[in-house]
Amino acid sequence: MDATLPILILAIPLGMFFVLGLAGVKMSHRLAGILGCLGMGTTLVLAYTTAFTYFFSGSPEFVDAAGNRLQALIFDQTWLAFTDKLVIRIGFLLDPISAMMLVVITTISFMVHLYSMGYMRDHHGVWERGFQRFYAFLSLFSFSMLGLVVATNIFQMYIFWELVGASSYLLIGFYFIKPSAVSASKKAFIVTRFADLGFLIGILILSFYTGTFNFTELTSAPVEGLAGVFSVSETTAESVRSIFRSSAAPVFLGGSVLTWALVLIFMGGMGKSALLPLHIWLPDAMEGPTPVSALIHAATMVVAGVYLVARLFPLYLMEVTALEIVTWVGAITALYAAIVACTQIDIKRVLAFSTISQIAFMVVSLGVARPEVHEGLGYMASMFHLFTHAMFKALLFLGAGALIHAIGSNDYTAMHGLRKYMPVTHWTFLIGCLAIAGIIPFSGFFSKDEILSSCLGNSTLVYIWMSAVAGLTAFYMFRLYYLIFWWKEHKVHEGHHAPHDQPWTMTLPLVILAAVSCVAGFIPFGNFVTWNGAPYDFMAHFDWSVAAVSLCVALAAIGLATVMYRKENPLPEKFRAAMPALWTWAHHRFYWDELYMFITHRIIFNGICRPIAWFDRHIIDGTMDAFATVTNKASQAIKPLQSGQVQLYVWWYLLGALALGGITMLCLL
Amino acid sequence: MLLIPAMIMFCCGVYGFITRRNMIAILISLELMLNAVDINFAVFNRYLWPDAMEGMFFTLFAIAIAAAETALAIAIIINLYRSARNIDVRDLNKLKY
Amino acid sequence: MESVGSIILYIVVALAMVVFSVLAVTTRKILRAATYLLFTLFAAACVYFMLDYEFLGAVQIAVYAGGIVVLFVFSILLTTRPGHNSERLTSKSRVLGSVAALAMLLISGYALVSRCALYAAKPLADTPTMQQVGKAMMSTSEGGYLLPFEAVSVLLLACIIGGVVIARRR
Amino acid sequence: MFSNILIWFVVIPLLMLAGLALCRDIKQIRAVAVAGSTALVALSVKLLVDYLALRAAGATAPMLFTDSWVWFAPLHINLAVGVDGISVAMILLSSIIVFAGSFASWTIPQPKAFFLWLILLSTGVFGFFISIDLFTMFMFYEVALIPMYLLIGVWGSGRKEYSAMKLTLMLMGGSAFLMLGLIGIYYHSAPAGQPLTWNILEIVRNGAISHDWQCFLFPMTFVGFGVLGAMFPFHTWSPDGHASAPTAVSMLHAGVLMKLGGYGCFRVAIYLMPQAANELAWIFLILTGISVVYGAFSACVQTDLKYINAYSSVSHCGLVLFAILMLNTTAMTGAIMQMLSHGLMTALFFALIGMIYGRTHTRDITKMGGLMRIMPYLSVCYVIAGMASLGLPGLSGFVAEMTIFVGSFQHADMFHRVFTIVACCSIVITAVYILRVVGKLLFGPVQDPHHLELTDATWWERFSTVTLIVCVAAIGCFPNFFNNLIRFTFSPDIFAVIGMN
Repeated sequence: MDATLPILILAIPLGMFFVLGLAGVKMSHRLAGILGCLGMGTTLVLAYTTAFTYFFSGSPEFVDAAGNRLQALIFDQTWLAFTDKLVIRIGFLLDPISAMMLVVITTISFMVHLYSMGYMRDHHGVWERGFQRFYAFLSLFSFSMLGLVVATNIFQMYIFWELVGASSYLLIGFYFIKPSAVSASKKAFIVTRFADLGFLIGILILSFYTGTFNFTELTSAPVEGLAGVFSVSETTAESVRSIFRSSAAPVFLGGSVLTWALVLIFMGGMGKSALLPLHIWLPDAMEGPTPVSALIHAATMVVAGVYLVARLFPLYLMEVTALEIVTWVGAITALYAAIVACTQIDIKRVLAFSTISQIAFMVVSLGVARPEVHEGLGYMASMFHLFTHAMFKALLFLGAGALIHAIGSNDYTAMHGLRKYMPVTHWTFLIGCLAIAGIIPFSGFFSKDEILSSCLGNSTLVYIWMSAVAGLTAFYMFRLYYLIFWWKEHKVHEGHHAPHDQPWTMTLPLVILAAVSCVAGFIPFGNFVTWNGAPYDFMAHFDWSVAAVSLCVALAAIGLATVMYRKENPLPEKFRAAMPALWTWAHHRFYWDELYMFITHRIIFNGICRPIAWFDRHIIDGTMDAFATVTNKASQAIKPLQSGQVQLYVWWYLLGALALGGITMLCLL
Repeated sequence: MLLIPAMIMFCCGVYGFITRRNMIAILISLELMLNAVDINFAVFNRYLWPDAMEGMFFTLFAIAIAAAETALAIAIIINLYRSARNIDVRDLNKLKY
Repeated sequence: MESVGSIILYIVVALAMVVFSVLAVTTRKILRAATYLLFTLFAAACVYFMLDYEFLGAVQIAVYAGGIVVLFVFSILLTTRPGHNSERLTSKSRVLGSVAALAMLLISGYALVSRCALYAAKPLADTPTMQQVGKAMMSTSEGGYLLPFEAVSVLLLACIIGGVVIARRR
Repeated sequence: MFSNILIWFVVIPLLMLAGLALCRDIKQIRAVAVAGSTALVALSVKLLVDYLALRAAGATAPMLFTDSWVWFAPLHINLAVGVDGISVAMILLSSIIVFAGSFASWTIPQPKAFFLWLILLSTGVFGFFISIDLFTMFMFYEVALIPMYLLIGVWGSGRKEYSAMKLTLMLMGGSAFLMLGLIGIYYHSAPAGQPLTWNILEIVRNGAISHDWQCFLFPMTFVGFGVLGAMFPFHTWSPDGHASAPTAVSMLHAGVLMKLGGYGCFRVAIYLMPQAANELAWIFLILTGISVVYGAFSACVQTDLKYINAYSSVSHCGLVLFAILMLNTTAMTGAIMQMLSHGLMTALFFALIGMIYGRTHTRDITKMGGLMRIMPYLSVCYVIAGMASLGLPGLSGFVAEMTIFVGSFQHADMFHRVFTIVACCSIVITAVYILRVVGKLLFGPVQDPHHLELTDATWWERFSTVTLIVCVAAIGCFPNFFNNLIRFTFSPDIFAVIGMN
C-alpha cells in the first residue's frame, strides 16, 4: 500500500495543531473551528479509506491465501538508533486492531470537533475563551492517539503514549483559571506518569532480553501456531522465542523476567486505562470540557491500556500468570467502579466510573482470552467492546454535555424531568443507556455477551462476577437516566428560559452516534478482528444461554432502577439507610483519593521531599558552609596575632627570643 | 665591664617598650635599646678588635639612622595626634583590619 | 682596671646609666621620661669617651642629646595636655613586663658573666683620629664606608621628605 | 595560526572584548554583543558542516582540525586544538546560548562591564571545548570560572555576595583537585625516558598511566570536574549560585558551564583513565544516582523558581554523569544529548524566570499565579520548557533521557541495571515538580492584582526564547542527526580497554 495516505493521516492533525496553535490567535473563532473540523474530516475520510482498503481490498499485503489477516508495515522510518538493534522507528503498522482503532478515533474525534463548535459557545453565541487553543489541543490529541495505535514498535507507542498524556493534561486543564481543573490535570498527568514509569521499565527489561522494540518481532513468535501468520521471518521469530526460553529462567521475587516485564508494561496500561489502583485521576479529569471527556476520557485515550495489552497479547499468552493478574485487576476494578457509580451525584462522575468499569470489562476479556477457549474469543470480544463502548460512551458523554450546556450544572439534582424540554437528547441518551446496559439489539449487548461467554469459558467465578457487574451497570445507568429525565417535573425559574435542544452541530453527532450504537452490534466483528488474524464466525458459536442470562440480569436491573427512580419516592432513601456504611464508602469512592492524598502529601511530600530539602539546606549545605565558617573562625582566632599592636609583636618576639636563648643556653651547658 | 649597664639599659628599654602605652614613651624605650646596642658595638670593637673600626662605624651609622627614624616616627605621631587627639597605641586600631 | 679614678668614673657612669634608664621607663610623666633619657644618653656618651671614641661621643651628644631629645620634648609638648599624667599602668602588664625584662636580663647576664672576661683591661691601641675616620668614611677600598655613607645620606633625604609630607597639613 | 577554524572561537570573543572597550553607549554595546554572538553561531554552524563533510569524506581520526602551537616548551605546554563530535555539539550549544543570552540581557545595568565579563567567560568556555592540551584546557576552565564571581557578585540579586563567594570557592576547591589530577596525569603521560606531554591524544596513544596511578588520578579529576557538574554532595553551590545570578549568567552557567563538568569528566577522567573508570565507577554511580533522585525530590518543595530549577539541574546533570559512568556507547551518547538538551532547556528556563522576575519582582511561586492570563507568551514558553524538562517526546529531554535509560540498561551488570531503574524514577518526580510550578505559577486565578498590569514579552525576549525553543524542538524531533554526530566519537579504543562494546 502506498504510504501517502497513512502519512497524511498523521500529518494533517499535526499540521492542524501547528496552524491553530501558532496562528490561532490571529484567526476568528469560527474560522478556527471550521479549519479544525475540516482537518479532522479529511483525516476521517483518509482513515476510513485506509481501513476499508485493509479490510476489504483483499490485497496479498493484507490477507493471505487462507483468508488470515496479516500485519503490514506501511512505512517504518528510523527516528533514533540507540544501538544497531535497538532502534526507535516512526512507522505505520496496519493490522486488524490498528485499522479498527483508526476508524474509532477518527469517528469520535470528528464528532467531537463538530460538537465542540456548538458546545464551546454560550447561549448568546459568544465563543469560549481560548477556543482556537482548544481546537489546537484536540488536533494534537488526535495526532498522538493515531500515532499510538499505528505504532510499529513499543517505543513509538511509548512516545505517543506520552504525547497523549500531555495533550490530555492540556485539555483537562483547559479552564486553567479554575484551581480544580488545574489540580485535576496535574493529578491526571502525574498518576499516568507514575504508571508510565512502570511501562518504561517494562520496555527496558523486555528490550534488554529480546534486543528489539518491534512489535512484529516481539509478538510474532512466542506462541505455537502463530508464526507464519504475521509476516515475520522465521529466524527472528526463533531468536525471540529462544531468548525467552532461556532467559525466562532468571526469577525475581517469584516471577520470571517476562512476567515482570509484562506486568510492568501492564502497569502503564493501568494508568492510562484508569484501572484500580491507578484510577483516581479519571473522575477528576471530568473537570475538562465535556467534549474532551467524550473523546479522551471515554472513547480513545483510556482504552490505550487495553490496546497495549492487545498489541502484546501473544507475549502475554506466554505468561499466563501475567494474564491472570490482568484479569483480576480488571475484575476488581469493574466491580468497584460499578458500585461507586451507583452513588455519585455528578453526572459526569457517574459516566466516568462507568467508563472505568467498562474498560475493566475489556481488560477482563483480554485476561480470560486463551487460544483454547472459543479460539481466543476474549480478545475479539474485548476489541469489539472497545469499539461499541467508544460509540455509546461518546454518545452518553456528548448527551451529558448537551445537558450541562443547557442547565449549566453537572448535578443531576439540578436536572430532573428534562425529557420534554430536550427530546433529541433524551432519546439519544436512552439509546446510549440501553446499549451500555446490554439490551438486545443495541451494540453493547453483543460485545458484552461475547465477553461473558469467554469469561465462562475460562472461569465460572469470573463469569458470575462479571455478570453481576453487568447488572450493576444497567442499574446505575438507568438510575442516572431516570434521575435526569424523569423523577419529577423540571422547574423553570423565572427569568430563565427553558432548557432546549442544541444547535445542529451538537445534535448531529448525537444522532449519528446513536444510530451507530443501534446497529454496530450486527457488524460481524469476528471477520475483522481476531487475535491471530484468522476469521472467526461469532454467530456460529453464539451461546444463547449466556445471552439469555445476561439479558435477564440487565432487564431485572433496569426494572429495579425504574421502580426506584422513575417517580419521586422514598425508596432510594430507604436503601441508603439500610446500608449506610456501604453507601458512604461508595459515595466517597472508598476513600481512594484520601488515601492517595495521604501517601503523596503526608508521606512523600512531608516525609521525603521536605526532609531531603531540609537535609540539603542544613546538612550538606551546612557542611559546606561549616568549612567556610571554620576557616573564618580560625582566621578570626589567629587574627589578633596580626593586630598591629607592636607591643604584642614584641611580646611574641621576646617569647621566641627567650625560648631560643634558653634552648641555646641549655645546649651549651 | 661596660656591658653590664648597657645590658640593664636594654632590659629597661624592653620593659618600657612592652608596658608603656604612650607612643612617645615607646619611642623613648626604643632609643634606650638602641643606645644599649650601640654601646655594645663600641665596647666589642674596643676590647676585642682594637685595631678595627667597624664597631665604631656601625654605631655611627646607627645613630644617624636612629635620628632619621625618630624624626619620622615623631612626624607620624604628631600627625596621628592631630587626627585622633590621642597617641595611645591601644586606641589606635582603626587601621587594623 | 688601671686606676681608681677610672673605677670611680665607671661606677658613676654605670650608676647614672642604670638609674636614669630605669627612671625613664618607670616615670609617669612623659616629659620627665624624656629628661631621664637625656641623662642616659649623656652617660652613653661618657662611655664612648671612656672607650676613647671621642668622635662617637661627640656625635652622640650632638645628635642624640642635641637633636633627638629636643624633638622628643617638642613632640611631647605638642601632644600632651598640660598636667596630664601618663596612664596608670596595670599591675598585670607591669609584672609581665618586668618578668620579661628580668628573664632577658638573667639570660643575657648569665651569658655575659659566663662568657666574657668581665675585668679584662682595656687593650692599648691608638685612638682613631678624625683623619682616619674621615678617610675610612670616604674611601671605596676595603674597609671603606662610602656606600653606607651615601645610603644613609639618601635615607636622611628620604626621611626629610617623608617628615615634611607626613607632617604637612592636608 | 589563523587558518585553523577553531582558533577563531577564541579570537572572536577577544575581538568582541576589544570592540566593547571602544563602545560608548548601550546601542553600540548591544551591536557588538549581537554581532559577535551571531558570528559565533555562524562559525559553529560552519564548523558543524565542515566537520560532517570531513567525516563523510572518510576521516577517521579521533579528532579533526587538530593543530598545535608551542607555548612554553620546557614544560611541554602547547596550545593544542582539535574537535570531535562531542566538542562540535558543545561548541554549537555554547554559541547558541551566548547568542540567546546576549538578547536576554538587553537592558542590563552597566552593560559594558557586564558584557565584558560575560564575553570573557565565553572565551573560557570556547577555549575549553577546543583545547586538547590539558594545561590550556585547565587555563580556559579557570578563565571561565572567575568572571562568574563578579557577574554574580555585582549584577546578582538576593544574597549575591554570599552566593558568589560560595560558588567560586566551591568550584575553586574542585579545581584544586583537578589541578592535582592533571599534574599527576602530566607526570605519567609518557613511558619512562620519553618526553612528557599534556596533549590528550598523545597521552591516550602512550597509555602510560599505570593502573595504581589511574586509581588515584581518576577520582581526583572526576571529583574536580564533578563539582562543576553538580555531583552530590558537591552541588550546593548550584542552588544559591543560580538563585543569585542575573538572567544571562544563569543561562550561561547552567547551560554551558555545568557542561564543562560533564565534558571534562568524559574527556579527561574517563577518556584517559578507562581502567580506573571501570573499576571505580560504582562509587560515583551511587553518588550520581543519589543526585538524580535527590535533586528531583528537593525540587519538589522549593518555592523559589530559581531554586526549583537549580535542583532540577542537579537532577539532570546527575543523569549526565550517571550515564557517562555507564561506559557504553549508547549511554554516553545519551549523556552528551542530555548535556545539549539540558543546556538549552535550562537556559530557556532561566531566561523565562529572569523575564518573569523582571516583571513581578518576585520569584516566590506562592506569591504569583495565573500568569497565563497576563503574559501568555512567556507562560506558553514556560510550559514548553517544563514539558521539555519532564521529557515530553518531540522535545529534547525525552530523547536524551531515553537514550540514557536504554543505554544504561544494556549494561551487563545487574547493579547498573538496578540503578538505572532508580534513576528512571526521576521522570515521575520531575513531572511532579514541573507541574507543581506550572500549576501554581501560570494557571489558576491571579494572585496579585498588581500583576494584571504587567506586559508580555518584548521582541528581544521573544527572539531569545524562540531561538532556544527551536533548538530544543530540533533535538527532540531529529535526534538521530545529533546521535550520529556524537556517537562516532566514542572511539572503540576506550571501550576496548574496558572490554565493552
